[in-house]
Amino acid sequence: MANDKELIQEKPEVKYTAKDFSSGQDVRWCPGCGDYSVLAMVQRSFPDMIGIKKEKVVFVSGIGCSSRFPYYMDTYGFHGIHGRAPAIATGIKIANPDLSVWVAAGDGDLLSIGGNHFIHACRKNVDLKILLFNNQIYGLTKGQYSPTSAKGLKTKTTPFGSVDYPFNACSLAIGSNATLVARTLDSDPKHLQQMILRAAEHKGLALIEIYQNCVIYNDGVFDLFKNKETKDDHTIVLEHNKPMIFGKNKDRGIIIKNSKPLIINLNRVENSINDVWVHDEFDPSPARAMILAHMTDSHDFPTPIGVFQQIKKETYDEGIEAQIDSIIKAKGKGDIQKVLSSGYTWEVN
Amino acid sequence: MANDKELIQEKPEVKYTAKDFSSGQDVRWCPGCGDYSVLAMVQRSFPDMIGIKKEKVVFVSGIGCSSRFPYYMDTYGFHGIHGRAPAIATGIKIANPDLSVWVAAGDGDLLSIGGNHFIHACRKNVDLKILLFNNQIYGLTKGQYSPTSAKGLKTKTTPFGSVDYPFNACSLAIGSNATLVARTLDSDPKHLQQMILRAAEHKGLALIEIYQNCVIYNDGVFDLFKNKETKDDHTIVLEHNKPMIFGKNKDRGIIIKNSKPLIINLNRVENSINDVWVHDEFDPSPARAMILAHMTDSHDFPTPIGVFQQIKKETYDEGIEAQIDSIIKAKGKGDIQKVLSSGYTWEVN
Amino acid sequence: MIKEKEITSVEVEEVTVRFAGDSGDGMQLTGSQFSDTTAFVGNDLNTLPDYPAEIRAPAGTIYGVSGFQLHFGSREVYTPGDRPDVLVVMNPAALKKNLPELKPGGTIIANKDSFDQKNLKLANYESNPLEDGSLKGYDVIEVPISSLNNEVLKNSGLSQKDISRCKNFFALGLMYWLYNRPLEPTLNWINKKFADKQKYRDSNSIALKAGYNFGETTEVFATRYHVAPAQLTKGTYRSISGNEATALGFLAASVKSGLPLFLGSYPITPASEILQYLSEYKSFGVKTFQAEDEIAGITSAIGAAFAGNLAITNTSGPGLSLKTEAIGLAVMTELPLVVINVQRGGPSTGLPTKTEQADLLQALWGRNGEAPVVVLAAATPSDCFDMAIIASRLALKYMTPVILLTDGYLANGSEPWRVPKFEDIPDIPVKFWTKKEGFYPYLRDENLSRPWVKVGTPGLEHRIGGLEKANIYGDISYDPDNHDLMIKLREKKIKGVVQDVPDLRVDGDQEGELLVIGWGGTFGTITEAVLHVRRKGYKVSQAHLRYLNPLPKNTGDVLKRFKKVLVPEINLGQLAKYLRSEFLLPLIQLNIVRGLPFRVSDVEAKIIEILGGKSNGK
Amino acid sequence: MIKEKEITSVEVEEVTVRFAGDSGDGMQLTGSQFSDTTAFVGNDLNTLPDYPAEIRAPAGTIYGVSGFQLHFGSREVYTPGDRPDVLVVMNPAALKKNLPELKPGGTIIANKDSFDQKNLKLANYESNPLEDGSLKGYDVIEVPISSLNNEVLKNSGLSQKDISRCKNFFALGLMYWLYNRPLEPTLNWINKKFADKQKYRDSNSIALKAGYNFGETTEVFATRYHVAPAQLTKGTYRSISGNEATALGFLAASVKSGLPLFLGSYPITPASEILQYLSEYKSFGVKTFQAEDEIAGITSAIGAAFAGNLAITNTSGPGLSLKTEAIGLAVMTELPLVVINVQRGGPSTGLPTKTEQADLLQALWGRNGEAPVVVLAAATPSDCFDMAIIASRLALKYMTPVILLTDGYLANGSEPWRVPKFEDIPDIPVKFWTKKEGFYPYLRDENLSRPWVKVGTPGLEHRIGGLEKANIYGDISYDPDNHDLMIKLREKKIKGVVQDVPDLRVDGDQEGELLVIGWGGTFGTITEAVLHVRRKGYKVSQAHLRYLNPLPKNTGDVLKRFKKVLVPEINLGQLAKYLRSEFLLPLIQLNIVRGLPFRVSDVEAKIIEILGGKSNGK
Ligand SMILES: Cc1ncc(C[n+]2csc(CCOP(=O)(O)OP(=O)(O)O)c2C)c(N)n1
Ligand SMILES: Cc1ncc(C[n+]2csc(CCOP(=O)(O)OP(=O)(O)O)c2C)c(N)n1
Ligand code: SF4
Ligand code: SF4
Ligand SMILES: [Mg+2]
Ligand SMILES: [Mg+2]
Repeated sequence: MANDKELIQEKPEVKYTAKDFSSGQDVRWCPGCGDYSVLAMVQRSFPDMIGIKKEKVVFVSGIGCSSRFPYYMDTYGFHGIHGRAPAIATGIKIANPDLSVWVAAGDGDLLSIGGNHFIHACRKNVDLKILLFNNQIYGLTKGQYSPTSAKGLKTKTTPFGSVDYPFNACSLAIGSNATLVARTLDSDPKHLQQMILRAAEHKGLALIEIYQNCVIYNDGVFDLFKNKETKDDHTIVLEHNKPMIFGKNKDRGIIIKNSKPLIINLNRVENSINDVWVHDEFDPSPARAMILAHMTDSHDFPTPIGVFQQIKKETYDEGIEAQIDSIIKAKGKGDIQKVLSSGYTWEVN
Repeated sequence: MANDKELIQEKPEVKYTAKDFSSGQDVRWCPGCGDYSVLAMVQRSFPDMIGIKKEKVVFVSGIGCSSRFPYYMDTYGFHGIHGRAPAIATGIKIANPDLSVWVAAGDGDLLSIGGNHFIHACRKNVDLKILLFNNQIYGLTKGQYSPTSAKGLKTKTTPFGSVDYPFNACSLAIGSNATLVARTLDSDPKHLQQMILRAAEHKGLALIEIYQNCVIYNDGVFDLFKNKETKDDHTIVLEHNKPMIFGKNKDRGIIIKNSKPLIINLNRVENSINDVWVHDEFDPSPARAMILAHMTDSHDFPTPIGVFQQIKKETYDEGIEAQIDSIIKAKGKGDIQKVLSSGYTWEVN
Repeated sequence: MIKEKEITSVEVEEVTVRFAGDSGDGMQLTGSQFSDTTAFVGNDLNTLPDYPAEIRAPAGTIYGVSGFQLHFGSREVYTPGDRPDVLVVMNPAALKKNLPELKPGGTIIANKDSFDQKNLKLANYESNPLEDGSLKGYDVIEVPISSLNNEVLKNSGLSQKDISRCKNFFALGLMYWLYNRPLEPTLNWINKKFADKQKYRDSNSIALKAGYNFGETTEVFATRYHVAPAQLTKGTYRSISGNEATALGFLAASVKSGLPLFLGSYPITPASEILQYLSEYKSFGVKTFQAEDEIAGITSAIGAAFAGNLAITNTSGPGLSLKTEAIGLAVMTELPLVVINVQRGGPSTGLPTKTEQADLLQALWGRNGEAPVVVLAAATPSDCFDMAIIASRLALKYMTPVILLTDGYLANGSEPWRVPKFEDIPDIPVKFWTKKEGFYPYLRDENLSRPWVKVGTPGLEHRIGGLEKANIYGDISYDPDNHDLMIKLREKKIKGVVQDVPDLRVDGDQEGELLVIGWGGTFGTITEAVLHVRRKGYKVSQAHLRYLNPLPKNTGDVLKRFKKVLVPEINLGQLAKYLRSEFLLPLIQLNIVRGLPFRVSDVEAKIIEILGGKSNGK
Repeated sequence: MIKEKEITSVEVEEVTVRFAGDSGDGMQLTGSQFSDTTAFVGNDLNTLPDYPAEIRAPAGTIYGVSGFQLHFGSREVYTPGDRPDVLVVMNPAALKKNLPELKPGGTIIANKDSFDQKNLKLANYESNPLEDGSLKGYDVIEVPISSLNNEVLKNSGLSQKDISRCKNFFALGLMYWLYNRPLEPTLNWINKKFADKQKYRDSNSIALKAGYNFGETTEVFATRYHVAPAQLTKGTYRSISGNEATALGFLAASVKSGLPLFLGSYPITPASEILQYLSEYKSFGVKTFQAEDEIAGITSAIGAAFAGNLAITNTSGPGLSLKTEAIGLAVMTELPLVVINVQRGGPSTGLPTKTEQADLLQALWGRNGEAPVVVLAAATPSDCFDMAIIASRLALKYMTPVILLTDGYLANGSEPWRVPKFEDIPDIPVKFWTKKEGFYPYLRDENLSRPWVKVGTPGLEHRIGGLEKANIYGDISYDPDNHDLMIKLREKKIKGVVQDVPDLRVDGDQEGELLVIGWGGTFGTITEAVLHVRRKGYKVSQAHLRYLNPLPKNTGDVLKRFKKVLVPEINLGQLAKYLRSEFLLPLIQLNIVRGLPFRVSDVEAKIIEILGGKSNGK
């Protein structure tokens, strides 16, 4: 519905509040759903994004619980069809590169039916900010397994346990050359907000994988990473230029040997913090990001939270604009009459 | 068309020749097309595959020049619709796990429209052998750029040069958890045949990326890797347990520093062959394979040819069969009348 | 304070009851228990759940309301009923949402306790409707269900939350009393369900009995209803929904044909349950493949068909759209394939949880090129079982894709089903081609079907695909005359399926003033409407199409025998368009597209309007 | 040995010529040069290339044959001609492939040199047809084109391979002599093309002139043909194919509307050229997005439409199937979008390089739910330009998807086009909604169109999507009555487009015995057939539909004015089905589905058959 708040005038410096980004529509997720926290953090983050005017913001989604997201944001919004959000968003961005284009997508939406659009948007480095609501389940359709569901998970369509190996969303994004890959948790608002801001600042495709709890159909899958007692041992917070240590007492560290990660105990005398792998968000090699991504393959390793990798390169939309500009610069603007009359012509008198 | 050769009797030891695998149909690729060599090598390789009976072999394809492949093989064949070969093949394999299921696909077919089916087949480790005919162009539709075309390439749809970054097929497969990833060249029949046999022997998803020359629309893109004068400096042949050296005089080697590859000159006294990275095809970490895959990002590094990575794990079709078997073992075969009458029933007299 | 009370017992022929409450109130369970017991006492019945569109909306809100309607009677019942006679509401939101549907003068049984400040506000009530007189004209029975339930369970040892969860059984018990139903079936169910949870077992039983006793003892209820058993064919019955019937039908077809069943699917409301049901039947060797999308769902099924399985794929509207291209491939490769489309509200994502009949033209003609397929439509929930078997049989016999249309109403609605004896279902003969001599992939038999070879058969290696095929030989052919021939052969093959299509049956007079013809899930409504108007003295005949392509060969004849033909459809007139183009007859349409089954009364009114409002006699 | 020879000059009204040779023989160039020169001398004409299905089949094989047919005359020419009068063949394969199409008694000009052992074998000839008498009944002119060409160029300094490449110019020169055409246009073209390659410039010119002189001097040719200029409207002309016209039409619409053009596309034969042409126009700010598949092609276009561009997507049959679901989304979101479908042979992959008209019903009804769209069809190659502009105008005015149908024949066929003055094309007014007051996303104007807001407009932030929309406000709505209302509003909006649809024009008598009605790319054939039978003394009228949904409002009236109506279609009767259901009229069908344009003679024969074989007088 049209918003009925005051028209925000075109001023260079608009100071927004989180409320300015709320459409006021009743939010219809289940009580306790992790989506609420993402919504709150997104609404809270926009005022902190320098130079972004809300009329320039578009949220695009597919279908799913999480895909209702655009309706709750008082920005432009497009609730598309299942899986196609990255393609719709790409069209919007190319058509109007001035816009800040965000995609809100579930794991089914983005990685099952929408997988191809996702990897192509990554490859092209379209300037889209993708929030992946990964609850490892199909929520809206009531609990079928998704491509990120753990092997063995019993769901409505896998009553005897799934035999599928799951996707590793970050690994897929890295394999597809995404330029910003990060992971965060619905339950950690501060970190979530940081990641949202990182996506906003990034020029290029940003994938923010959000571990999101579905209280109804997959409750607690991320508890290990969330519960006070276990989270320090099972997550590792990535910080640029900081050694990769984790554990309740920050006494374990990651080292790399033969391109493989190992955990060392820093309490042991033979181990020193100086041996520990230092995280470099801007490392252009995909090897580091890939190692981080695959640390989730087994619970022996802590799950990395934070920015895996950020790379700077021209975005797709910039490339398109630059090409058009250079052609117009070289040849001038097109003359329609000339084009109509081009090729071999003859006169009939 | 049905073949009209002699019925091959069910004997345990059939000795085939390459000709047994030729359907005899006129091959309709352009003279000089790289597809011919792939066809010849595939036909020549099958007789070497121990225990494979030709009636158990199925070739599945989508649409494209390369997708005509199944018509030329005297095996079962399915020429599908554009991009869907991996999905069709998955259905065949699940329905009849005894079959040896091969996919012949172009870069457009497999990575553009078919990208999603491809990455999901990789993820699930469906036991498919995928031959990717990568000519970095759309051949059949007469020369539009493809998702693997180099940035800047001028084609029918990019008259001013493409602004897309290309996919790195091996990187995408690794990011999607494919269990065998390899690359070869249409122009190197021996190596090509080795890779085909590796795919045949592998239980699980095998991606063989074949650099294939399209003489009409993208002639010579791989010349650097094929020409006598340049190939030794621009390719590196991966061999298990062998140090990664290359160059006309085998005097350059790859070392890894901070998970990044570097080239060293082995003629220099400070460098030793002992420092050189030793290839391990069976390294389970995706980091190594990823480093290899991305060596093609710049011509500073040689392009790896050979098996990047091979991992053993249960295939999807095995998982499905095992689950069914275990359920039948535990509960017995289903009783249809019992199922029909299940739930709350009542009698009307 | 127990005392004797005077109770009037009223005999009624049919009743429609709706249970409504918060998603968490267990209304679906209450409804299905009431249904089972109602079936047990021998009534005919028909039920329809009404799930909220949201998974779990906040408690107490209107969009969190869950409902379950059932219609039962001593004569045949074909629909879940239009407007309920009785509305049981567990909270204000349930009243707010459902009141507009209640029959004028109907009965409201309200859980009085829940009409507190908080819940009234959540339901957007300004004042308490139980008190402000706004329910005048209804028979309002206020029962403090929550507190009575709390009271009887206070010593149960359950937490307050768990106690509260029993209150639906209290309400159910009360309704059992009101409609003279025994408690045993539900007590048995409780005992089984909570076999190892004594506390729950006892508490639910206590609540159920307490509700019953409350009816027995309180002054509030002076009337009790009796609905006599219906005349039903002898046999073992169960209740079945359309989705379960569909799943069972294909399972049965698999066993009958001796072919392994392969389902390539992608979840989508309201079709997902078919995948869910079939994934339970692994002990039959059923393979359910939850694919990455609908296209992979159907193309994997095409692969499985090529490999020799009984291959099916199921979906709903948007998914059918995505399968369009691949259905064409199945047409060209002439492989047996069943596509089940559970129609829902469109266009686009539309109304995913609602019903509609607007995919007929798409099923018939929505493909590039001339791509004829067999199109069938189930008429009732249990008919889905039969149609699934018929669809499999035709697909296998004619080597063709078959589209089977059901809809959201059939999918979720339930009716009693006389469980068939498996041996009574006719076999589905399947002959794979095995001999090398004379084999060509596009040879045709007397039905114009091509041979089906199981991949793996030695000596029959061959190739098929989506390019035009040379007649008989099956090579790729660009020959113009061959194309014309093949286009016409494919059309002819599907037209020839008519030999397996039973003639269209007319219920009522075989000719006359008015025929009402429908297709698919509106069967129940139309049937009931026709019965009603007949009772009112009108003469009207009825016919119903389950075979849409090809149509029964007598369809035109049937239509021509009537002065007027009414075509009610939950779309803008798709069958009407089709019949007009086939038979050049003027047709009267009734098109109400509300995402809901027709109301019997709407169809009735239309019939009466057409007949000029006066009885045309019997 | 030059000597005076006697030449008869014959005046003819129209001629059909086909050039055929190996893919490498340059037949397309030869054909288009002949066309340009023919246009230059003032004939009317129409052309059609016939590419081999393979990219580059082995030289000398039948499937490597490339052809180019042109039909020109001193009166109006509407088709590329049925069977050629003259067949120029550069090798045996070209003869083998094309002979069946040659008119009985037609002329064959054969490059005698190429009829050697090797080439005969490649063409599957057992013996040399030039020698074995099998060409009896044809007028066979054997010319040693290769050796004559080699001879004149032996001192050219070119390699033998390059010399050989000039031989098509020799053949062209000969044909210029035969049909009395000047060499200048082609000489100019050669000069320009090879401006900095003198050797090639000279050699090609020499070969051209040598061919001409050979005609002049050799005994073989005793007759020369003269085709007088046609009466054509004054103006500047160019030759244009349907695909180029389509591209230019949208470019023009973009400039006229002031909206940037966005094309979301995925290559597919025979539609890729539209993407290729438009990708050349970056200097107009045109954005062509080659997407990963057809679904991304259309959904990106929907995104671009939301963002305020003139958004289009193009494809052919299988791609239209894939776009089905997304077209529904455009219907629900009511965004302006043009979907161009260049129809090709189906079903499935079918005959990709061939033409057909079998996607009409899919365009009309091939979507889940009630999803009405505007459907248009271009009648001739140059009409694609006009229809592209009309499609854009209607999409923008009515905020709706429009499907524009062309076909493989229109796409590749060419005809002379009087280049329009850009200022003569009417403007395409576009009003974005900008004011905050009174804005609701699903408000409707007098055309039932909703407001279009450019994303980025301050204060108008709003959300749209594929779920059912509340009337006016545009919120998600599950309300049953709202759904019924919206379904009917969307239908009504598209019906209302009829106000922009010109009445159906009847050529010939306005009522009478027989009307021939067609749609789309068969216009030329039907027109020529009608002209032919009229010349034979039959009375027949013609009408042609370019607007398929909605149909012109007088369509029914027109049809009813004729005793008989013939509907020729390159499908199994899709328009006929549609017209029947709309107007309940019996129609006579002519359906030949050979992947080729109708033969004029087939339509003629059918008309004559219907009219009882005897002239019904003028
Ligand atoms: C074409 C199509 N296929 C299937 C569906 C049904 N569908 C809607 S949402 C969904 C998946 C939801 O899962 P996810 O994307 O993970 O989102 P969540 O609800 O978990 O947030 C599916 C299968 C649909 N709407 N459209
Ligand atoms: C649904 C659909 N979209 C598009 C096409 C057109 N098409 C056929 S093959 C092809 C791509 C060919 O490229 P590639 O897969 O790389 O194979 P190659 O010809 O290069 O071997 C395209 C776009 C089609 N046949 N079907
Ligand atoms: S079903 Fe799960 S994901 Fe969906 S709203 Fe409820 S809790 Fe959230
Ligand atoms: S177009 Fe290219 S890929 Fe296709 S057959 Fe010819 S050479 Fe091979
Ligand atoms: Mg999810
Ligand atoms: Mg290619």
